[in-house]
Amino acid sequence: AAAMIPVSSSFANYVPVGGPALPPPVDPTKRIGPGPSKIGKRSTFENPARKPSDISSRSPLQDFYSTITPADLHFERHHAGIPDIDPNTYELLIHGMVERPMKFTLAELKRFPAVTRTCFIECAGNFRTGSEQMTPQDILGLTSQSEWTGVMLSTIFSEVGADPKATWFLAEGGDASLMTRSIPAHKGWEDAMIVYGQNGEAIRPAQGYPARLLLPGYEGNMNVKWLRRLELSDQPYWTREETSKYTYPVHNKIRMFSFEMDARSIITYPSFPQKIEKGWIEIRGVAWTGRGKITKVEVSTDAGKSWNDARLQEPVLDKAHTYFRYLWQWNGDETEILSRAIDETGYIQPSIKQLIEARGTDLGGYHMNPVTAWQIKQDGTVLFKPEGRK
Amino acid sequence: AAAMIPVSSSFANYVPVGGPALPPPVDPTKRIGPGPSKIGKRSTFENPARKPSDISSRSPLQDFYSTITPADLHFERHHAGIPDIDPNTYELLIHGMVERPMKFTLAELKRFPAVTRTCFIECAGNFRTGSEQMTPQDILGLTSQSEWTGVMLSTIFSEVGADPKATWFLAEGGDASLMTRSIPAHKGWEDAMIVYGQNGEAIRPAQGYPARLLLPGYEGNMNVKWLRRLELSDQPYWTREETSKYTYPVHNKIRMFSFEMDARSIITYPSFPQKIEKGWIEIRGVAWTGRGKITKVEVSTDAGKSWNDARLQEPVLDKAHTYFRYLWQWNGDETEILSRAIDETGYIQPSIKQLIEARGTDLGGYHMNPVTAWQIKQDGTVLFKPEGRK
Amino acid sequence: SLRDTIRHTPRFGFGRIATEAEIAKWDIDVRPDGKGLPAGEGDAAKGKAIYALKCIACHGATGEEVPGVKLPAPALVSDTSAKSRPKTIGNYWPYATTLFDYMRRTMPYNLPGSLTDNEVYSLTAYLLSANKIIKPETVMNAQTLPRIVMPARKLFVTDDRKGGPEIK
Amino acid sequence: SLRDTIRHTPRFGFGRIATEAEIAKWDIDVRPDGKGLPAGEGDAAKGKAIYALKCIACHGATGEEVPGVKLPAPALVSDTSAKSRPKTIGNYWPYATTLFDYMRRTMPYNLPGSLTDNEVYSLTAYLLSANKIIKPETVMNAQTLPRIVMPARKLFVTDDRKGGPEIK
Ligand code: HEC
Ligand code: HEC
Ligand SMILES: [Ca+2]
Ligand SMILES: [Ca+2]
Ligand SMILES: [Ca+2]
Ligand SMILES: [Ca+2]
Ligand SMILES: [Ca+2]
Ligand SMILES: [Ca+2]
Ligand SMILES: [Co+2]
Ligand SMILES: [Co+2]
Repeated sequence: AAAMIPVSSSFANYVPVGGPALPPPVDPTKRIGPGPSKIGKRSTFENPARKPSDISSRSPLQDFYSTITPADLHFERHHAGIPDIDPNTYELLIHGMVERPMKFTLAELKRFPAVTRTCFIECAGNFRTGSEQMTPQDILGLTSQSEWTGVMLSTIFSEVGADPKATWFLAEGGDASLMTRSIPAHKGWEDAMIVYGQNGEAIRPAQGYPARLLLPGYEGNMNVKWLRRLELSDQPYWTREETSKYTYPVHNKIRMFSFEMDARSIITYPSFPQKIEKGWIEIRGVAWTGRGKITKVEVSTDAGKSWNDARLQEPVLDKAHTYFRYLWQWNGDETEILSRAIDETGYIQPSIKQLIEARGTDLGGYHMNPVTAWQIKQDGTVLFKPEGRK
Repeated sequence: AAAMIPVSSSFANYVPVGGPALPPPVDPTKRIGPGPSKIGKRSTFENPARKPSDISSRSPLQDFYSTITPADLHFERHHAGIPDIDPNTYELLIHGMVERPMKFTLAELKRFPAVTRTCFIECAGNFRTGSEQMTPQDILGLTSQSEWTGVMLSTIFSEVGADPKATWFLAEGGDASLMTRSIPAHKGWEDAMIVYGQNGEAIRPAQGYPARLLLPGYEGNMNVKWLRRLELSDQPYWTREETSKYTYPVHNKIRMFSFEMDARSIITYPSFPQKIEKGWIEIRGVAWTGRGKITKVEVSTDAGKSWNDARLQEPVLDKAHTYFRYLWQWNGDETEILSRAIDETGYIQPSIKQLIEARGTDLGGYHMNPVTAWQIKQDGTVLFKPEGRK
Repeated sequence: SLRDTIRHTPRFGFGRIATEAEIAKWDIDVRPDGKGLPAGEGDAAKGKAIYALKCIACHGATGEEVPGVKLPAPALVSDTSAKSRPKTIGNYWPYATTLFDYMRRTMPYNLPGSLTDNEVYSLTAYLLSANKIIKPETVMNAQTLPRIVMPARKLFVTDDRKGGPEIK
Repeated sequence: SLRDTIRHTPRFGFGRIATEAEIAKWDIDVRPDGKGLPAGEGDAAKGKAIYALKCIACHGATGEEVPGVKLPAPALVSDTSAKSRPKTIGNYWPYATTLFDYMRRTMPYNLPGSLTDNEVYSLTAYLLSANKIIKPETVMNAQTLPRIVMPARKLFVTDDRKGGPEIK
């Protein structure tokens, strides 16, 4: 008789009438898998992870196939941890040199005309060296890229009647560090945004939920997270983060207000601790500049003696991580491979030597963007080549 | 005396020497938050979710601010659940009309020159109607977009010496449905890819881990997941998925081998069950076409009497979800709002009436792309306007 | 362009030649011209018995739609008239080879790949006969199966749209 | 262009005017010209006592670097010579107002925002005095604090790079 089978929520658990009891087959073509769900998961074979310290975590750049950083792997730099902000009580205050000091709820910010743009954020302190056993993540994992959505700051400036004579504005975070930075007003009128969307969804708590400042191309610290206040002013505030921090020695002076991140690149494949084989190798990496578009990435496979153009992954976007690839046939000889980024202003990513010549030997750790070199050993081992400081 | 404090892993738990015992403040500016971690999390205030059935799940399109679908919210359509595939034993077989039938491991596929491209995937059965209480997710949540990375199929065709006389190829999945589709060989030489990367990281199991076929613009079902075999042939195979399924009545005939997804769009804001207020409203939505680029999206706020150009979010990519926005000042009167996509071939997204005229009343559920309309009520309520079938 | 930007395509030398045994193991597809059909045979009587044992639970006693009964699997049997419902093998499948191919790779849903080739021939015979396409006694094998002309064959047309303004 | 693509910018009318009380509550920043400094005052002696109670645990007994001791917080006291290490208030902070502003909003790290304005003035006085910038008895308030000329002020230069080929 026709067995009336209720519609089960998944056929996976269905036991056939009269069928033989078989052990579960390991061949995935012979075993029904779990069905659809509300939220997907990674394969258990894939475990990408950031490397956290007390105050920051580094993105696993060597694990990325392209330039959108999965939101849960975006690098972090917090000054007092991640605040737990209720989006229903969140408000943004904007005051100072404006016609109308105003407060906006999150829902109100979302009602303004929205814009989406993809760009990188990089911590100005994104530089480490010292050991041959360093991965791209160890060396410069404090940069990530997202597709950000929000309102142009210029729209908000217009709404509050920002005084055209204001030359700076202060941005303050709503975390326990109440972190502040002074930002030139022109950046606010140009391409600054208040963003609430990251890679299509709500911005993650670690990246500033429910809203952060986005200053495309400017040092990460200025892209104030958990934004709660903007004050327009006719001078900077010389806050702690722009004096005691994020400044660096240049000969006998201390350089401050370095905003744009200089052009930079790194080969992420092959890199430590990967091993390569003789034959065709596609050298891969990422390049970026805070000053516009990457126009060229050059790769050297002979320790810097000659340079060749890498292919750039299109579309090449403004102030964005740009993936590059370069086909190389390795003959098994020991060598060094390097990449250097060139941006639309004509800037060529410098060697450590050029940086020392320009700034002196006491370089500090901010705004360091030297060319990164990888040593290729005869057995295919790849090692980082730490920069000499002299 | 100087208390020697060990470096703790997080200052969050630090109890000050001699400080008063205070209750934890609720103001996030007064409470240190949790520090950096290996993997980030969503805000507990944000709970986007797919809507799963036994065989598919729909992406929450109304929750997205832009066009990259977070990987864990990508729509699903499985024919025998999600297989658990070990990337270390995975192999792809390519044979048939080739000089050299070959097998490739995942590691070998990754060694070929890689390409990244952003495009949508849409299930050809992505159409639902019938109730005013439907969200964009309910109506057409079977489409999502990712940044895919992999090898051009043409590269693999060249590697195996694919016969130029092969006109079709069969693609077979490695899940328990061993699903197969016939694909014109020209698509393989053009822009087809074998992809292993999704939004920067390894493709998710629900999207075909460790590798799937990507046929930009072609119906979702053909983008075979968990790809294990390709066979080149001089004719199609007329598999079950291209005969019993994914075909549809056109007057007295049954149309098969409809590959490209026709241009389509939907307003995701405002949409049911949102409520709007009088004044400025930015109408937002997404448009796409399987035949190239979206050149224009028109929005009507007077029930289709007049149409105006929406702004398109740049960069507009080939065969990609394209975000559109249109500023509208609502005066509080009842009306209907609609959007229609126009693509580079000159195709204008049709009304249901045009589709019925072209195909007859027995439309079936595949390759349906009628204009979606939303009813705006005087109190600001937004309701779906189900298409009349006659 | 988003295409591969490599100027020349070398042979990279990755991967390895697949052995004939490896190909044979996975090459299970069947084309309408019969290419891919294995040795063996079956008939409707044997198929009916297998159906009762392995298929009834999901597709129902007869494979037909029973009003008011919601089965976990689609109906497999109706008639051959183009206008009738539900759409099944009898009125909506253009090639009989597809039936063999699909069942062998996928059914029974809970134990895919568990049927022998002879079982699949028999089930094919049974379902074609239940759908009034072949006589109950016709034996199905690599020669007879591709010769069946399915009633729905004449209805299938290839999409000839090429983009452009036309709504079709 | 990736910019806002709206042709005209209307006033949208979203948001609301902030009240003076709301602004005052959040407007805690202090500029080098003294704008933002609150009423109140403090001196190094009081500051030393507060420091002992609330700061010692993280910054150490004297705020100085102690060889071999790794404290959870940076050193706050060294000398005023540009060449000396560690870089602290004495040799690396261009404005004294920054010290008041930073401590009021952030310190003590575990209880941010818990200090009174008078406590912050006193701690500012104490740390400036410990760094040999002011005399121990100098009272710090809204008038005296902005007048302090920090030793490092003269070292700070604004980045004048504008892109282009120059490495600078
Ligand atoms: C555990 C449940 C279950 C059992 C047992 C089962 N089936 Fe199915 N069958 C299904 C489901 C579910 C589908 C639809 C699958 C899909 O659309 O991806 C299906 C589809 C089919 C189809 C395709 C129908 C169409 O119109 O496209 C055929 C033919 C079929 N089954 C034959 C069989 C045969 C023969 C057996 C026994 C040997 C069998 N099934 C046993 C669940 C089952
Ligand atoms: C629970 C640990 C802790 C306590 C208690 C604490 N601090 Fe701090 N302090 C820190 C940490 C950690 C930093 C560095 C924060 C950063 O860089 O974001 C810091 C930084 C500072 C700085 C900035 C140093 C520089 O060179 O930039 C000053 C000034 C300071 N603290 C003063 C104080 C004072 C005054 C007190 C007491 C009222 C205090 N701290 C109590 C942990 C503490
Ligand atoms: Ca930073
Ligand atoms: Ca599909
Ligand atoms: Ca090529
Ligand atoms: Ca075959
Ligand atoms: Ca504008
Ligand atoms: Ca102020
Ligand atoms: Co500018
Ligand atoms: Co073509």
